[in-house]
Amino acid sequence: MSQVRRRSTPMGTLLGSLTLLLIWQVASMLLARPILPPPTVVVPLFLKALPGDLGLHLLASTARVLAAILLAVITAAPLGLALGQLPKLDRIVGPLVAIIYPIPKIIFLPVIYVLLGITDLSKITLIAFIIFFQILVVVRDEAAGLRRELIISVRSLGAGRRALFRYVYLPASIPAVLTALRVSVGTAVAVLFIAEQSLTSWGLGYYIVVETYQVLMYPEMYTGIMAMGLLGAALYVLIHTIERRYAKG
Amino acid sequence: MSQVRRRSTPMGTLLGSLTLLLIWQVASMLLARPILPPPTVVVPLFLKALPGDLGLHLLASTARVLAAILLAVITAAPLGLALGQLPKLDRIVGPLVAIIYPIPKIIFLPVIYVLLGITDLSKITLIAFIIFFQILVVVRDEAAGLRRELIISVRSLGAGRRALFRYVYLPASIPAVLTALRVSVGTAVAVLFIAEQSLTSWGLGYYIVVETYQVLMYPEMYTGIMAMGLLGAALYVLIHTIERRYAKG
Amino acid sequence: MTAPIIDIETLNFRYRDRAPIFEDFSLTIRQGEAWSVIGPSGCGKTTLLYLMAGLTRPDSGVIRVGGAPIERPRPRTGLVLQDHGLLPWATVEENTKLGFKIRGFYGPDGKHSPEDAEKDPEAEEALTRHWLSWLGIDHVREKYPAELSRGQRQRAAIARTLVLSPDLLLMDEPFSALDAPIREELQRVMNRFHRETGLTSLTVTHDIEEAVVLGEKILVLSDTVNQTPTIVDNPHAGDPDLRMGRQFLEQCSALRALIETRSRKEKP
Amino acid sequence: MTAPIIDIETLNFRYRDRAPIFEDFSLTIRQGEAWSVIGPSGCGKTTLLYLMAGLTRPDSGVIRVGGAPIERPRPRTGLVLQDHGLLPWATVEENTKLGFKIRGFYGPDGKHSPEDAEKDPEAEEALTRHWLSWLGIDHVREKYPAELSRGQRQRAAIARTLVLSPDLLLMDEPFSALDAPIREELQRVMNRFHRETGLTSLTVTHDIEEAVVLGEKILVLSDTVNQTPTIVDNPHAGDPDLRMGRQFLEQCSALRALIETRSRKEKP
Amino acid sequence: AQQPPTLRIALLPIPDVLPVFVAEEKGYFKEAGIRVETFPVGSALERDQLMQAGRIDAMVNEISGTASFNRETVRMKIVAVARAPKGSSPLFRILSSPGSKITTPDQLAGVPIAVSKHTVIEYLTDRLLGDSGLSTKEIVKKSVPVLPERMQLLLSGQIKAATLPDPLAFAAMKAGAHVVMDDTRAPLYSASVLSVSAEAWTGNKQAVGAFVDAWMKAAQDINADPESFRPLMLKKIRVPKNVRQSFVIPPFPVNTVPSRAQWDDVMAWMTEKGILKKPVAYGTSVVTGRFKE
Ligand SMILES: Nc1ncnc2c1ncn2[C@@H]1O[C@H](COP(=O)(O)OP(=O)(O)OP(=O)(O)O)[C@@H](O)[C@H]1O
Ligand SMILES: Nc1ncnc2c1ncn2[C@@H]1O[C@H](COP(=O)(O)OP(=O)(O)OP(=O)(O)O)[C@@H](O)[C@H]1O
Ligand SMILES: [Mg+2]
Ligand SMILES: [Mg+2]
Repeated sequence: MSQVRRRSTPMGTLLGSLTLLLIWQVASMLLARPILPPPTVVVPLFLKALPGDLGLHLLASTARVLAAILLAVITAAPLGLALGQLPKLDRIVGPLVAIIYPIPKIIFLPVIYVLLGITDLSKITLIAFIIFFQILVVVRDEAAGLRRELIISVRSLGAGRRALFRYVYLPASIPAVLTALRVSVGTAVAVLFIAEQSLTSWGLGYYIVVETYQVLMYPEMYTGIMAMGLLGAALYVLIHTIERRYAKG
Repeated sequence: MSQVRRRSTPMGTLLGSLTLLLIWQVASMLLARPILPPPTVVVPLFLKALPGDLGLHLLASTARVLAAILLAVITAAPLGLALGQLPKLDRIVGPLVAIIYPIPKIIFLPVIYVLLGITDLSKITLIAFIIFFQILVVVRDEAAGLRRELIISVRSLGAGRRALFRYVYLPASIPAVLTALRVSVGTAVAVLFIAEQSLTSWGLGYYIVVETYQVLMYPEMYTGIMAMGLLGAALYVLIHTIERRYAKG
Repeated sequence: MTAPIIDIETLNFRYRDRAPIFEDFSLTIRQGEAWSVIGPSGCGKTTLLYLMAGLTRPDSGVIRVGGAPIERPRPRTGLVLQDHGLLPWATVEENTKLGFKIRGFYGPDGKHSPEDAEKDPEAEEALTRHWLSWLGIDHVREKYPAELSRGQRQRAAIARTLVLSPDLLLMDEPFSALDAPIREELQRVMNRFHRETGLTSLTVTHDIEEAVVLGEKILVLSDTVNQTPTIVDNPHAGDPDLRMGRQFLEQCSALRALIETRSRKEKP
Repeated sequence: MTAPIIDIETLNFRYRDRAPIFEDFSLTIRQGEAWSVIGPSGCGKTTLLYLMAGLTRPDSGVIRVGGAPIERPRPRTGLVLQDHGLLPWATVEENTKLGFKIRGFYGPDGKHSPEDAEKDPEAEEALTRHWLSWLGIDHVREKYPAELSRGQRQRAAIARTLVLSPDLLLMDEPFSALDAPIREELQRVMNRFHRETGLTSLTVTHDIEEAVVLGEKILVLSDTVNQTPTIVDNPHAGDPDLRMGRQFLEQCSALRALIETRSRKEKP
Repeated sequence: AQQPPTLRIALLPIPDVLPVFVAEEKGYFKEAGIRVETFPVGSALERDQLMQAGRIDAMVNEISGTASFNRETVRMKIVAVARAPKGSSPLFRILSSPGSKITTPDQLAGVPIAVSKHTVIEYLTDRLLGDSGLSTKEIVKKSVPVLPERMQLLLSGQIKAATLPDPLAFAAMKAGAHVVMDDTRAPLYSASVLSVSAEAWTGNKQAVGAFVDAWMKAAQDINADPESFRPLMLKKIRVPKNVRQSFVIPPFPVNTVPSRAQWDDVMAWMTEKGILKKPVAYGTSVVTGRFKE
């Protein structure tokens, strides 16, 4: 659970990216349709566009995703820990979560609009709302599975519920939160794709769907997708770095 | 990690569902807008519709989700285990996954249509493709974090890579796969919501978006949402049951 | 005679689907006494300790510790577990100071932390240093549990408990992974500590000599159901250096005979 | 003199950021010998065992086991670890049969499983029964590790190894959690087993008496760096019932003196 | 000073909404003493959600959309026709894939046509093909609600026919798709309309009136000199790259509302489809008397 993982190296990342480009190139040659332009067309375009508008779209999306992740973590992690610790509470909340969880939250967009208005907060809330459940489930399962001896021995030092939370559950679940986050980053970015189509003129979702996909500018669309991949990968690396710092022993 | 969790009881599920209905009722009364009809309107409608077309939509969706989950698990779990065991491989595949993972796969739907034709297989592939990554990431992290003594002691009984896989990694990661699945079920159902809008006239996605949401038939839409919640909850319970059978000691 | 600190009354306990371990079992331990508990593997020594520590609930009967029925771990009870239970993400030093942190977290509320506990980082530091070096693990202070040998881990768990200056010390085979010189050293330390602080202690062990060295009273458990406790008075407790004496050896043989007759034959 | 089964040549090893444990360390163990390894806690006993089992790689030097340099665990080597390493999701019986399952999985390939290993469920069943009851854990056959006492877990780990009839047995403090009667019983079993099967064995222990009972040769490690091995010939190995004899006791004191001088002082 | 009355309007990036941007640029709103807040939306769904949430007052939609809103009570009013097919500028075209030999409506019998179901596109497809003599059975439709996806499937030949709106349809044509029919020959069916919420209509009739007048003024400007608005259109409206210069800026109707016949035909279709249980009355949903029908 908490081993130091020296699994990402600059070399590996480079190799991985090259492999990806290779797969892409081959796929695009095999498909031979405008809907999948080759990286030889897209990558130069991407490099050219990044310092311009594309960079701004990327920034806007990054800010939204970060805010949403933050919001989701500070609400879901404590609740997940609590549910993991309190089987009785979980017996009621668990089924509730199980039912709400798979419902496409996008449905609640009008409700969010009514409550929060047409601000960026609505989008951020929507994204946070979606990844909230993913984090909740993973953290809860991890907290429920902690080794019994660990808990017993810390309780014997005088720890009650709160201290256990602070000194055992919380640090023990950091890896779980990070794993959950890694899973959720994908979802968060994917939701951007939907949430940014409206009520904004900045963000990769807007760029990809409205500015490029709808007007059939496929190479440009793929620069947007590349930016999304970049955003996801950067978040992933960020999480990895935090993980390495915390996951010891 | 591998404790028996007696966390879902019929009683708890009932209580949870009732709580949910209560929250819904109160919220709908507070909001007082057609976008959130109260359960007193929706539930009777749901019960009436379920034996009819709604039931068929639910069946179609269920079949797609189950097929997609199966496809994703049998591809992602072995790969995740392998990556967890082989840090060298992971150093290359890891970044690749990190980059592809957050890209909204829904964007590739046209590409998938072109490749696989407009059959149900396209939709199932898309859903499987999306949850593939979630399962991969969780399983890999779990496999990489197994207690060292466990591995060492089984290796000392003669186990090589394959036997370790079979007797340690595989059983040890069943809880992880199930946790991952619980997370993914939500995503899978949410993707249905998008994928079923096209090229089919059956499925909850089609029913909710095309037949009801789009034409503002909110009570009917909420019967569809209830069916989705039901589907998600049923999958959740299924996974839970499997988990209980496997997670021992 | 001093007041009882542990008072067990008609205790009943069994694990689900298993044979009962304690049946109408009563026992009184008085302030300042040094007890050891001995018995064959699987007889319920660890279980008894858990019960006294308030970590396991009896099926019926009452266990009073310091006058009050035990419902949850008592702040002044020190517990050293057989499975160590060190936090894997914290170094030896951080693990040792964990108890201080928890006390600081609650403040002196009398429930999680003794009422007279005061935050004094310097004293805490000094105590930590003192015990780590007494236990011979000062040089691995900065290491994580996974980087320790088993004996080092065991000593870290002891340090973690002793720094809190408990008035009742429950230890589950605390020295089982240690070599003879260190073990005897620690036995000496414990005996002195006991004499000087008036601490009540109860040490579970499977080592007959250790039981005789550490216990003024020795509780012998059997691996059939335990009803009336078998208690051996032991005037030979004290200095491990006496262990070559005739009386000491006789006491050991007597105990050993007791264990062997009280154990159900498990082997063919 | 029989052929060497373990041959360590100029071994060097240290954990990252730690002081070296072995430096140009050489040692030969011959077929059929019974060795014990003793030394203070943290001196490197477990580390040496891991090296010989092929679970840790030396920094330099070669370790040959059965003639070939050890690269990966050798199928006929039995290893009993200090941390047990039982599968938490399998019962005692399933854990005990795990080695058979693994052998069946590969078939007799000589790499993971001895070349002459044959699938024989009845024999496997009989062996399992035999060892479980010899070790006195037949009655917890159906239990999971979390439901066992520590001594029971330790015995389950021993059973798991012995059912595979190893020709070389490496054990890390195998009896440390067991009470005297069971321990002596097991020591007797091991000695008989050794005599009857010509097994080579190496037992790590921190118990001087155990070292003397089990080891025809006793390797004494120190917690400073180990260079030339200190090996004590011990004609007194064998029946634990002899442990009250004068010669036995003298051997123990000699060993003890050796350990104390060879240990770096860690305490103030 | 008192805040001028504000109207909030959600706009899809389609040519139908061009007059709003023209009016904004020419300052017609300010002239009329109103403030107009525009919200760009990516899909009709989202536009409708904003209306449901009460966050906007007006939108450009279809007759059927407004009827859906008014299913139980009147919640929206149609105040004008925003755009209708005229001359050589259709709103929608039925196309067949480049590789197919389909060029006439009768060849579409039994051929699946990609549409977005329960929208004006399906309605239009039903009506246009019905008028050309196809029976209900012969008209087969497949749901593909996402426009670029529909176009992609059409161009790749995965689907043989599709109904698409301009300028996407125009771009598909340029990319090789064949036009089977367009709605210029039956301009009754495919008008888009300007709808306002009932609250805005009752609560702020004057502002709504001023807004509609400004719109019409802008529409006339466009009709007078369409080409001068191309830069503005290219900025605000999504026009595919390959037709950015060749796409003809459409003429806009001025001062009209949908006729009763138009409305009733839509109602008939919607009840037949089960979208409405009973038709919504023309008089309650369309503001008559102000403009010609
Ligand atoms: N969690 C549990 N569930 C079920 N049975 C248990 C559990 N823990 C212990 N037991 C059983 O209860 C009995 C007593 O266990 P306990 O751990 O108290 O023994 P012990 O005297 O400490 O033994 P040892 O000296 O081996 O540590 C054993 O037979 C054991 O198998
Ligand atoms: N994984 C590790 N990383 C770093 N240092 C380690 C690691 N494992 C052990 N050590 C250190 O190496 C030394 C030798 O450890 P080892 O476990 O071999 O001791 P031991 O002789 O078996 O002790 P014990 O009798 O206490 O089990 C110890 O000082 C320990 O702290
Ligand atoms: Mg015990
Ligand atoms: Mg060791």
